[in-house]
Order: sequence, then C-alpha cells, then structure tokens
Amino acid sequence: MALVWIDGKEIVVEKNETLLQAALREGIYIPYYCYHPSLSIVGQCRMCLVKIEGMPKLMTACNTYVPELPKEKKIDGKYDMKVYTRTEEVKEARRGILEFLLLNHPLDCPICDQAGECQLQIYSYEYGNARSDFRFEKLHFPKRVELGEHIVYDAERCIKCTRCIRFCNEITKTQELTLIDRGANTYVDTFEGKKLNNPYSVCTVDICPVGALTFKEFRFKERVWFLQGSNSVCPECSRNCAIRVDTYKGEIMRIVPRFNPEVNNYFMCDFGRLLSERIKNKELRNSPAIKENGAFKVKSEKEFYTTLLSKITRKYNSNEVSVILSGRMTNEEIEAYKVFSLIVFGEVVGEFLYVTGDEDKILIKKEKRANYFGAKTLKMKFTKENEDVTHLIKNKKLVVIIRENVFKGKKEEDIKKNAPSLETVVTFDTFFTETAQLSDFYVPLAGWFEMEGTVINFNGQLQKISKCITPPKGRKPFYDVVSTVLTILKDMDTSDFKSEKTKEIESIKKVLEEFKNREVMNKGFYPWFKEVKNAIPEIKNLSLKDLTSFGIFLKESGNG
Amino acid sequence: MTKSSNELLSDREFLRKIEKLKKLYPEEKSALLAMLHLCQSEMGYISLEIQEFIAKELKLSPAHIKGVVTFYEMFFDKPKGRNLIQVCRTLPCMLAGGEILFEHISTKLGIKEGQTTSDGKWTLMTVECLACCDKGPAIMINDTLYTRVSPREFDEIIKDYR
Amino acid sequence: MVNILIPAIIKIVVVLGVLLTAVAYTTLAERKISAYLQDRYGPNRVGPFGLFQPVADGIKFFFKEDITPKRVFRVTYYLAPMCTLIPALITFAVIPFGESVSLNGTSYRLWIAENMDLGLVYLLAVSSLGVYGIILAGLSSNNKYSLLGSLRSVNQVVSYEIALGLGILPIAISCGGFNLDEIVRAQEKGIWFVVPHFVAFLIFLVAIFAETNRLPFDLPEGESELVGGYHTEYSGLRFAMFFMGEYANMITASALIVILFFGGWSLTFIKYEIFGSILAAILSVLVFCAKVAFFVFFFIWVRWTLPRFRYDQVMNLMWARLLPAGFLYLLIVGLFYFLLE
Amino acid sequence: MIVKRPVLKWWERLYLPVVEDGLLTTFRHLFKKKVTVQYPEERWVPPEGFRGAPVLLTGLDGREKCTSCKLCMFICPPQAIRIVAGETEHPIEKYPQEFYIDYGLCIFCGYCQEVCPCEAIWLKHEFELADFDRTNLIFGKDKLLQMGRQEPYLKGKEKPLKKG
Repeated sequence: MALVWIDGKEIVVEKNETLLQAALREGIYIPYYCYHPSLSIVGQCRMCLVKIEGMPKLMTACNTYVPELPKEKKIDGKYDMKVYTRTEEVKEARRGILEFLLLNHPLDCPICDQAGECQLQIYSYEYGNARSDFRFEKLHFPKRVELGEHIVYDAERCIKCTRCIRFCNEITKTQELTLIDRGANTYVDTFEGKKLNNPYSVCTVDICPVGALTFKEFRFKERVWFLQGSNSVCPECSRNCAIRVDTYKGEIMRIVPRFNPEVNNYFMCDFGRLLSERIKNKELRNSPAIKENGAFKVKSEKEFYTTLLSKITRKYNSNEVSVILSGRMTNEEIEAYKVFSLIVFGEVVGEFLYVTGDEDKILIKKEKRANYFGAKTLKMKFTKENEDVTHLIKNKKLVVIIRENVFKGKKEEDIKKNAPSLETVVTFDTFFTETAQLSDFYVPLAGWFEMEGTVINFNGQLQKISKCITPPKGRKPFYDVVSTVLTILKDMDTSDFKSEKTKEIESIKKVLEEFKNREVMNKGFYPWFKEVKNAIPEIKNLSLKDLTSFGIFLKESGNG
Repeated sequence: MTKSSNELLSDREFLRKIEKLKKLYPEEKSALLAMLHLCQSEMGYISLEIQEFIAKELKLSPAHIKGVVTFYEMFFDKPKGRNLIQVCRTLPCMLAGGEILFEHISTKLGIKEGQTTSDGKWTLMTVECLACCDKGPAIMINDTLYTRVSPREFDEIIKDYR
Repeated sequence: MVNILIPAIIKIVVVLGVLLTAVAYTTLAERKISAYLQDRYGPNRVGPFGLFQPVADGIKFFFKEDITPKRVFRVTYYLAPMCTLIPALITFAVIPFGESVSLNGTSYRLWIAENMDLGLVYLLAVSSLGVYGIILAGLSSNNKYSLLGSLRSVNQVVSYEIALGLGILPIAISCGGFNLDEIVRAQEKGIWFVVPHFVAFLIFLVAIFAETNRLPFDLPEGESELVGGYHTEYSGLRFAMFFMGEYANMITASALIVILFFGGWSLTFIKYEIFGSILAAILSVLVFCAKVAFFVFFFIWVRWTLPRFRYDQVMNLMWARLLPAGFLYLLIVGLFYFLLE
Repeated sequence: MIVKRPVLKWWERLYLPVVEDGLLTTFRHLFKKKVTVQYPEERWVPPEGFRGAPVLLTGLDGREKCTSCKLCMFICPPQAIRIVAGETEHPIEKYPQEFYIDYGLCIFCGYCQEVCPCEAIWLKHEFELADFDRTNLIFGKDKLLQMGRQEPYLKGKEKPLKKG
C-alpha cells in the first residue's frame, strides 16, 4: 500500500496495482491503447506517459508499480510517488506519440467501421495535431486480410498494441496471432493455414482500439453513431453473458459483450454474437392463427383465444396433456405459465426441455438455454438430459409447446405414428418453425430481444433483459398472452368451456377472482415481475432500480 | 546446405542435434534461436514445415515461431540465393555514395531489393548499419565485410563468387 | 307609389352593382398600386394587365372550403360577416352622387335616399354599426387573436367616432344642416370646404382612416402580431364578406370626404347647366367618381407608405390631440358664426 | 449600445411633414423601373455559390466519389438522405449501394456538401424541381450521378483534396 499524489489527488495504490489502474479507478484520466484490464501489461503503445517526480524521463503509467518508500525518503513527508498527468510536457509527449502512431495510418475514417468508437479519433481530437508533418508516401501494408471466418484485418490501420495477440495467448490460449517483421513494417498475421477461428475470435474486434480488426458480418453495415444500444443478456447458454444489442431503425445490427465482472467479464463467444445473423430471414408471423383444412387462418385476438380456450380448458385429464416448456422463457413467463396452467389444466403441469451441448472452461456452458436456473428456482420440472420428445407426446391428447422447436425435421406422419391419440397441438413461439407448422394453434410470441424480463444464470446471477426492438402489436411476450387470456376468460360465457363439471367452472372462477386483485390482469412486465418477486423469497424487496446493469446475485439458486 | 524440409526432418543427425539443443537451456523455449540458426545453416532458410516442427518441439505456437523468424533479419522464411549481398543504407554510407553503389548493384544483377537472381546466385538486401561508418559505403557478401566499395571494385569483388 | 319605387329600385340595383364592382376592382387596385409602389408589377396574368384578377379571386372565394373551427359560437360566428358587409353597403344610400336628371318632365335625383335631411347623422349611425360585426367575429371565433383584434377595433372605432363627429360638425354649422345635397350645393356656389375648414378636414381624414381600419390604424388586423385579427378564423366566402365590407367602407369614406370637403360632383369653375340635363348628370357622376377614385387611391397610397401605430399611440392621438383640437376648432367656428349673426 | 430617442421639434411632433415626406417617396416609386422577373418567359440565372439540388459527382476514373461514410445522412437536418453501404473490389473498399435524396424533404442548406470528406456531393444550380407526385422527388443514385455529370460549371473548379 502506497500513497500517491496525482494532480493534487491523494490515491492509495495497492501493491499489485499499476499507476494506470489506480488512476482509472479514481477517475483520473490517462489515455491508453494497449492496456486492457483483463490482459497482461506490455507497455506497447506509450500513450499513457506521465510525469513522475524524480524521474528523468516520462514514464508509462500502465506498467509502473508504486514501491513503498522508507519513511524518511517520502516526498513531502507522506507520498511515495508524485505524478503529473496534465502538464504541458505530458501533453506534448502524447501529441508526439499520436503523431508517430498516425504516421502510416490511412486517413480513411469515412470508410472505417471503427469511426465513432475509435480511440485514435478520440485521442487525436484531444491531444493530436490538426495535420501531420509527415510529407512522404505512407507505408503500405496488406489490407482486407481475412484473418478468420468473421474477421477482416487492415494492417495499415493497425497501431500494433497487441491486444488481439494477447487475447489469443491469454484468454483463449489458442495463440493464432503474432507480430510479423520488425520496426515500421510490423503487422499482425497468423501462421500460414492456421486462421483465427477460435470460438471467441470476434472479441479481438471488440478490444481492438482502432479499426484494424473488423467484424465481417457487421462490416460497412451501419455507422456506429446511428446505433441505439440496449442492455440485454445472451440467450444461447446458461452463462447469460451480458450483451449490448445495437439496433438501427428496429433492426438488430450487431451484438457486443457488455462488461459484467460476475458473469462474462468483457467477452462473449462468437456463437452468441452471431445470433443477430441467425435470426435474420427466419419466418415471422404477426398474429395468432388457427389451422383450418390444413392451412393457417389468421384470426382476431378475441376470436382466436375464445376458440382456443373453449377447446382446451379443462377438457382433458392431466395425464392426457403434455406441456413442453423451454429454458428460453424468462422468469416472468414461467410465472405467467403457472397461472395459465392453473386455470386451463387445473394444476401446474409441464416439463422443461433440458438441452445440453458442448462446454468449455472460458464462457460456454453446457446448458443451451438461458433460463434453466430460473426455472429451477421457480421449482419447475425438467426432462432428462437431451431427451427425445417422442415419449412426451405418446398417448397424449393435447400437446402444448412453448418456445421450442421440438418437431424439427419431422413430418406429420411421424407424429401421427408416435401419438395416434393426439388431438390438438398448440405452439407458442417467436418464429414460425416446423413445430408451429405442424400444430393446430399457433401463437406468435415476442422474441428474446423484443420483450422485458429477468433471467437467472448458472451461477445464480439475476439479470434483466430489455426491449431492444419493438415487435409488431400481434407478437407479445408469453406473460402478455396470459394476461390476454385472463381478460378474455373473465368476459367469456362459462358454457363455452363445454365442460359438464360445474365444479371445475367454479374453480376457474375462483382462480380468476384471485388474480383479479393481483394486478396481473393489467398487461406489461412489471406486474409479472412482482409475481416473480413473490415466488423467490430472496428478492422479495427488490425493486427494478436495484437491478443494475450487472444484475444481482442469488445465493440459493444455481449450481454451486 | 540446400536440403529440402522433408530431407531435413528425416535426417537422424539433425534430429539428434535438436534434442541436444533442447537440453542445453534451463527452459526449453530458450533453444528457439539456436534451433533456428541450426535450421538456417542446414537449409539456407527456414521453411514453414520446419517452423511448425520447431513449434511442436518447443510447445510454442507456429505463429510465435513465424514472428521470431520474421523479426530477425538474418532468418529467411523463403529460399534465398547462394550468395547474399547486404548493402548498408544508413546515413553515413549513403553520404559516401551508398546509394549509387546500390543502384549499380541492382542494375548489374538485374534485381531489386529483397529479390534473388533467376539463376539463384545472388540475393540483394539492404540492412541498417554494418558498423563501418568511417569506411563507407560498406557491403557484406555472405559473412565477408567490404568497405569503401566503389562500383568498379564491386565488379571485381563478385568475380570471386560462384 | 310605383313612380317612387321603380326609380328607387333601379337606383339601388345600379348603385349596388357599381359599388360591388368598384369594391372588386379596388382590391385589384390595392394590389397593383402596392406593387408599383414597391417596384413590382402586381397581378398581370389573368386578362390584360390582370384586369380579370378580381373575377378569379371571386371564383376562388366561392369555391374555397369554408372551415368552421371547433367550439365557435355558431350563431354570431355566421352572423358576423353579414354584420360587417351590410352596414358598409347601406351607408351608400345617403350619398348623393350627381346632378338631377329630367326625364319626361320628371326630375330624378341621383341619390337613393332622396333629400334626406339627416343624411350625415344616418351615416354616422350606420357606419358605427359595422363594428358589431367585428366584435361578434372576435368574440365567437374562440381564438385569442380574434378576441384581441376585436377589442382593439371596438376601442378604436368608438374613440374615433368622436373625432369623426368633430370633423363633420363645423361643416354642418357652416351649412346649417345635415343634408348632404345641401353641403354639396353650398360648395358649388363658393369654395370647397377643404380650404376654410382645413383643420376639420385633417381631423376628419384621420378619423375616417381609423374608422375604416385602414393603415396606419389597422390594429384590429395587425398581421404581424395578431395573425389576422378578428377574421383569423374565417375562410372562403365569409372571409370575402369581411373583405368586401372593408373595401366598401373605404369607398363610402372616400365619397364622404369628397362630398364634405371637395365639393361632391361640383367643379368650381364649370357650371353643369350649360350641358343640358342628361349630359350634365353623366358628367357630374363621372366627376364624382373621379374624385372618389382619387381618394381611394389615396387610401391605398397611405397604406403602403405609413407603418402601423402602436396601440397606445392610437389612443394618445385621439384623446390627447384630436379631441382638444376638434373642440377648439368647433368653438372657433361656432363663435365665428355666432358673431356673424 | 443605447440609441437615444431624438427630441422632436414641434412641427415634427405634428407628424404631418413626415407623412408627406413618406407619401412623396412612395409616389416616386410608382414610376420607377420594375424589378420583377417574369418567370416562365424570363429566367433567372443563379449566381455562383447558389445552393440548388444536391447531386453526386463522379471522379476522374468515372466512379462515384462517394464512399458512403454517411456523414451527410447524419448531418442532414430534415433527414432527406438515405444510404445503403456496400463493399467493392476497388481499393476504396466501400461504396454506396443505394443513395437516395428526397428533394421533397431537402431544404437546400448545403450541409451535406460542406460535411462531405470526399467532395462527392454538390449543390447544383438546378432549382426547378417541382413535380405533381411526391414519389418522383425521391432521386436514386443513378439519377443523382447523371445530374452530377451534367454539371458544366464544375469542370476545372474542383478543389484539390485537403492534405493531411
């Protein structure tokens, strides 16, 4: 522990902490390129030069550790180091460094994807010269090199900070990248035939402070200043990486990781990132439809739900009904499903499909759906690992599927063969999938990026997802669907249920009566979030304001 | 001196030398430069196959080996000519007529910087200081240093090389 | 009865027709003169020199959508334009506009309300009715600009009515009556009243400008501050009625100036008797029209020359300047005639 | 600065001489030469620097100069410009796949010309753009480039690119 004086501010620096880290922690502004909090320190870019009293030259703050001086040697009687970050000398040095970095840097901000979030631009604006004194032809390097499947490298723009190389060496430990040649001719390259194709390769684009590495799928798509970022969570595995979804005019342009020290640090896997590409060109429907004579007919909301409810409400015994639920449902949707099930089937039925896949030691987790641990916390049932669904529908009369494509690659005959007794299939899903095509009732739901909700990751971290794009009116989150169902049930004539048992009708009424006073009739996220709070004792007193961008940690849930 | 990669990799003697080098240093990685020198002397350059082989031997990534090979001027990752001419291009030599000499060499051999003649005899390179600033212009052919070289002298010098 | 009615109807129809045409062409004149005063050409596309422009304007006004804003007070909203136009038109009834014509031994006066002794009083009375239209329009439009415009208008018209009276009274004293024909006759014999009663003329001129809401007294409209004043919410034919009322007022005002101060149809040095009855009548009407036309031009000329008064300046001019001056002059004239007797 | 109100003489306060002055001034204008341009018959020639329709220019190699940096799209106050960027084989990697200017929205402010780093967009002297259909006022890339090629007064007046 050492006491440092930086520009009039007294800062305590830990033993394993560098000057730059301490300064950044205390909000003192020092520019840097090569330093990255989760990578090793190399002192490559020289941008973080500061004046340290007693030192003949300027020092790089990023690799200066502060020693504790003996008492009699302390500066001004108490400081271990005195640092100036805003003197003319320092500014002049930074200007010089920037001029060096920009000597061979092309002036192609208009076509560069990084423009707008480029550290060179930012620091040039702050410290740089308006024009360069370099009057000779700039050095030329390979441009548009495809370093990997998703990465395009422009060596002319590269400032050789080696962040990408260190990322591959230290985080993924795949070591694909290296610096080629020396001096002014240095650039980044891979070994011949060994492309940068690790599962986290696009993170190099994120950490590249300039526009040297660009994400192929996002290349030239939109300038970053047009993008609107919304905080969300990656739905592709139970890690729940915090992400920012950048949209432009209601279209998802890219997904980038968001810093969350409890979950994913600064990174995310390529698979999750490419979700934005995968959800493109998928068939979407905007209103609920009923299959009539082999073709789907769009119905008005009221007509649809009246038909649906009169067909399924309390018509089957619970052993004739199979409900397949998905880990893609948020906590609110699960809670809403409980209500739905209670009314329609008289008890909470249904099993979560437990889909697993590869995992690694960095970020990717085994469970391939986002909210398994939410479902676990809310005490729902699961199927066995990667189970086939055929036995789930065997001897059933009614199958309800929510947010899963269980009949992928199957034909109607297959299902008929497996389950000859099957009468009705109801599908709730975002996309018009194969399952939806095979079902009798299809309800389009809002997608993961189109609704609000909370999810719990494998470690018990509760995070909130937000509405990044506004879906068309007909596509709602499942909790809004349940709200609609409750409203329609309230107005429905009970004789429509075609149930002879008046006792059951009475019980429906009782449930409805109970929920009337619980605000869930009003549509929207918040009343259902309240339901979730009631269901999980740990967050009983949580308000949405307490749910910061990091989320909160729930002790009782999760694996550990 | 001009073995192919496959020949080299099946050469028992060579493999034995490599094993020896590995044990020479407290850390295996340190043997890298020595190994590269060995390969260069055996092959004349360090091919991609050899680079991969060394990477496997030292448990480093091939990209790292490539970085080292390209970093040092005396390592070649492509085949070079039988003889290597290195012309100093630093200021004192240039002032003493290095530029004229270089152009003379270039036109005489019909190659540009970094190229090899079609008969594989000469490779021309520029280097930074050869540490003979007082006796410029200086050139180095293979391991022999020549100072105060005039174009005519150069013509004389290269007659001795095959 | 028929002897009286038929000529009266013919006179009314002719005068009304001429008046409305004149109103239409005054609008053209306004645009043309304003353009020329500003080094422009003005409308010149419809017909030669844009002579059919008023026709086009009229057609446009007829076919324009008539918008009634929400939450106006319907009755007065619809009534207001008529309240402005009708008084403006019926004022002309007491204006004599030429020598008498003898046809088949009967003499016809070129005057609708023949020999009306209280012509001037009628005129003052009716012309002040026009302000009701403005008040109603402002109050019923449900628009703050309209309301402000009409408030200003009422204040201004009511104030300047006094100045108007003070301008007329010296003339009445010197002629001994309110009969307009007699006023013309009095000038025919001697000199035009503008010379002896110059002060009265000035007072009357200022007052009549204010009465007709013309610049520099157009506070009720005040485009730059009140959008359109009392007629902001009117469109189509209803707006046209306000428009026509204003211009008809202007023509009546010009006629009044001509009669009171510039000898009506009389030409001081030429006696109409020498031409014979019909010719004399035609000539006199033409002379009268020419004089009126000049004052209409004057109205327009002033409008495109002078800037608008501020509200306090308008009131100050009236109560602090015109009123004392008017009374003083009235006193002098009165004393003069009293002593003369 | 405080402008003092001048103290008026009594005849000035009478207001009449001033009125007469004004009337005479306007009267004189009745007979002056008129300045109106009789539009369809006479045509006005815009001065240099007039800001008319923005068009796209082509470089000396016949390629559009625009690199689709979208700065004009960003700066445009009424958002009349829409660009879809694309990638080409040309060393300048980016080009506008689609480029629309809606002249129905354009206010001819010239910001796009000012902001363009490639000097690819230029405000032409053309000002007669009226049409009966709004959709006709949305000009695509082909049309804009063609209009840019027809610009005679731009020849030889291209500024050299800024160094730096």
